[in-house]
Amino acid sequence: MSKDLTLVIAIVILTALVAIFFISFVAYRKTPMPKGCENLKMDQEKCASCSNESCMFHKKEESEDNK
Amino acid sequence: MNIFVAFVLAIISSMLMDNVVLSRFYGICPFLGVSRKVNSSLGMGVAVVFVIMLATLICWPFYTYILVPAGIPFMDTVAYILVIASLVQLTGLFIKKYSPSLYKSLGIYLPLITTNCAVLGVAQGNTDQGLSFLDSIANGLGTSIGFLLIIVTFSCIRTRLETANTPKAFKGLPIALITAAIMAIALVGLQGLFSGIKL
Amino acid sequence: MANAKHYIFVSITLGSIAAASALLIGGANYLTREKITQNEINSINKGIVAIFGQSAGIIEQKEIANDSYKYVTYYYAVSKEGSDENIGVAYRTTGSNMYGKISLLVGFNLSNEFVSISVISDEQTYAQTLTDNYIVPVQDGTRDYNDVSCGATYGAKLIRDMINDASKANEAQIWKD
Amino acid sequence: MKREKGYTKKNFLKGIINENPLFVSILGTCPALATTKTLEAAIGMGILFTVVLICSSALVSLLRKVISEEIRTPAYIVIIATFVTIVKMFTNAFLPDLYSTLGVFISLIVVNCIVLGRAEAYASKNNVFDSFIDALGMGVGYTLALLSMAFFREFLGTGAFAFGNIFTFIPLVKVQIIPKEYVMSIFQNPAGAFIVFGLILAVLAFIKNRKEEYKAYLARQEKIRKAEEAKKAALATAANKEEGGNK
Repeated sequence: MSKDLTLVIAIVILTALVAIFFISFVAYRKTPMPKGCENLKMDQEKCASCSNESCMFHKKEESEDNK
Repeated sequence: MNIFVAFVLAIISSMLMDNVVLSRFYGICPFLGVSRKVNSSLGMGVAVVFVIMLATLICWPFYTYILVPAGIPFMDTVAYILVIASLVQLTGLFIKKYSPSLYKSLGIYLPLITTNCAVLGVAQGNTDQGLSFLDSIANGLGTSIGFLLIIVTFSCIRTRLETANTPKAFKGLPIALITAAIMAIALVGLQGLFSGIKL
Repeated sequence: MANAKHYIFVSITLGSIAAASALLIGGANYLTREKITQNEINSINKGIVAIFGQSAGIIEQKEIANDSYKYVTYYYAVSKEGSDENIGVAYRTTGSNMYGKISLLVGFNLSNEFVSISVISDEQTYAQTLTDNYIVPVQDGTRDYNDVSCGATYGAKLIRDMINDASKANEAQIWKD
Repeated sequence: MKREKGYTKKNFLKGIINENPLFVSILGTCPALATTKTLEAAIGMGILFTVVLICSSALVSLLRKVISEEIRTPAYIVIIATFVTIVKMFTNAFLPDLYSTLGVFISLIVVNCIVLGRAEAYASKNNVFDSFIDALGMGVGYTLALLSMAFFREFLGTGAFAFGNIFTFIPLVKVQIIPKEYVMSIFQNPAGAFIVFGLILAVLAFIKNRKEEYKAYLARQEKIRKAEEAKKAALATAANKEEGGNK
C-alpha cells in the first residue's frame, strides 16, 4: 500500500472516531435527566483526593460554593 | 490443557495475584478518591467493570481488523482513548434514557471513567502484549472484577479507619496508603496458589 | 440559521484537529520507523554478544517457517569477528502466553550444547519475576526446569518450551534445507 | 490585562511548591507509584510527562479562541493523545531502554488527570506564554516529586544508586551504599511504593500541622502580651491617680 493512501485512511478513521465521540457527547448532554436524578450527589462526599477540573462533581461543588 | 481451566486461571491471576490497583497501579485516583463510602465505591466498581468489558470487546477487534490491515497500528492510543470516551458517553446516554433507576446508582460515576487509567491500561496492554482475543477477555474480566473487589474492600476498611484513633499527621490519605500497602503484601502471598495444576 | 452555521464551524474545527493529529502522528512514524527497525537489529546483535562473548557476530541468517517448531522464527550462524570460522548457532524464538509476548535468543555451540539465552523483547506484564527467577538461572547455567510461580500458576513454562523447541530444531538441523 | 510584578516567577514556582500536582493535589498517582523503582526511570517519566504537558498546554492555549465551549473535551483529548503518541514513538526510536522500562505507562499519560486538568483550568483561559510557564512549573514539580519518591525506593530497596542502565549514552555507574545483605527489597515491590508515598504525605501533613500550630501559638502569645500590656497600662494609670491623690 502506498504511503499517501495509508495517511488518507488514517485521517478518515481518526475523523470518524472523533465524529462518533462528538455526536455521543452532544447527545449525552442533550438527553434530559431522568426524574428523581436531578440532584444526585456522591453520597454527600467530596472527592478530596482529586482536583480534576473536568470532573462533574468538581464543577458542582464550586458552583455551590459560589452561592 | 483445558482451555476453560486456562481461562479461569487467567481471570484469577489478573484478579488477585496481579491485582490491577495493588500491583499494576492502574486506577489509583478513584481507588483513593471514591472509597470513603461503601455505596459510592460499589457504584464506581460496577461502572468500571462494565466499561472495561465493553472496551476490551471493542478495542481488540478494532486493532486487529481495522488498524493493522490499514497499516496504521501506531495510532492505537489515539483510537483507544476516543473509543473509550465515546463508549462512556453512549453508555451514559442509554441508561439515562432507558433506565433511570440504574442511572441513579451508576450515572454519576460514568463521566469519571474516561480518565480512569485502568480502562486505557487494559485496552492498550491487551494489544501491546500480543494477547489473543480469549486472553484479552480473561484479562479484562479479571482486571475489572479485581478492581471492584479491592475498591469495595478498601472502602469497608476506610469507614472503620475514620473512627479509629490515628496520629494526626496520618489522618486521611497517609493511613489509607499504608493500609493499601498491607493489602498489597497480603495479595503477594497468594502467588502460586494453584501451582499444582499442570498447564 | 445561526445554529446551522455554528455547527458547521464546530465540525470543521474538530475535523481539522483530527486531520492535523493524524498527519502529525503519521509524520512522526515516518521519521522514527527506520530507527526502530535499526534498534531491533541492534538488540539482536547485543544478544549474540551476550551469549557468545565479545567480538561475536552474525555471518548468516535465515527465516524459518516450519510448522513443527512453532516458536522458532530465525536462524543465525555466529562467527568471530574478522573470520569466517563458525563458533555456534543461535535461534530466535517468539511466543506468547496469558501474560504476553516474549522473544528470546537461544544459543548453541558447534557440538550442539546449549550455551545460554538472551532476551530480545519482553512484553510480559510481570516480567520482573520471570527475569529474576527463571531467565537469570538459565543464563547462569542451571537447566533443571523448575517452574516458578507467577500469577496463579506457572509463568515460565513458555520459556522452557521455547528453549526445548530451539534445541529440537538445532538437533534436526532444520536450517540446512 | 495588567499583570503584577513577578507574576511569571510566582506562576512557575506555584507548580513546584504550593500546588505541587503529586503531593498537594494528589494527582497523577498511577505513574508516581509505578515508575519510581529507580531514579533513572523516574527522571525519564518526568521528562516525557513535562514534554507532553508543555506541548499540549501551549497548543490548547494557542487554539483557545477557536475551540468553542462544547467541543472542548473531544478536542483536548485528541490533542493530548496526539502528543503522547508522538512522544512514545520518539522514545521508542531514540531511548528504547526507557521505552521498555516504562511500557504502557507512556500511553497512560493520556489519562493523567494533570494534563487534562491543566488544559481545562489554566491553558484554556490564559495566553501562550503564561500557559507555557505554568506547564513548565507543573512538570518540574511533578518530576521533583517523582524523584523524591524514587530516591527512597531505590536507596532502601537496592542500597545503591545505579545510572546508565536506561540512559545508555552515559557510562554505567553504580554506587553501593548499603551492603546487599541489609537492603529491604520490599521498597522495590508494589507495597513499598504505597508505604513511601503514604509516609511522605504524612511527613508533609506533619510539617503543615506544625506550622499551623506554631501560627496559633504566636497568635496566642500576641494576645497574652497585649492583655499584659493593657493590664500594665491600667495599673500605671491607677498608680498615677493614687500619686495624684496623695499630693
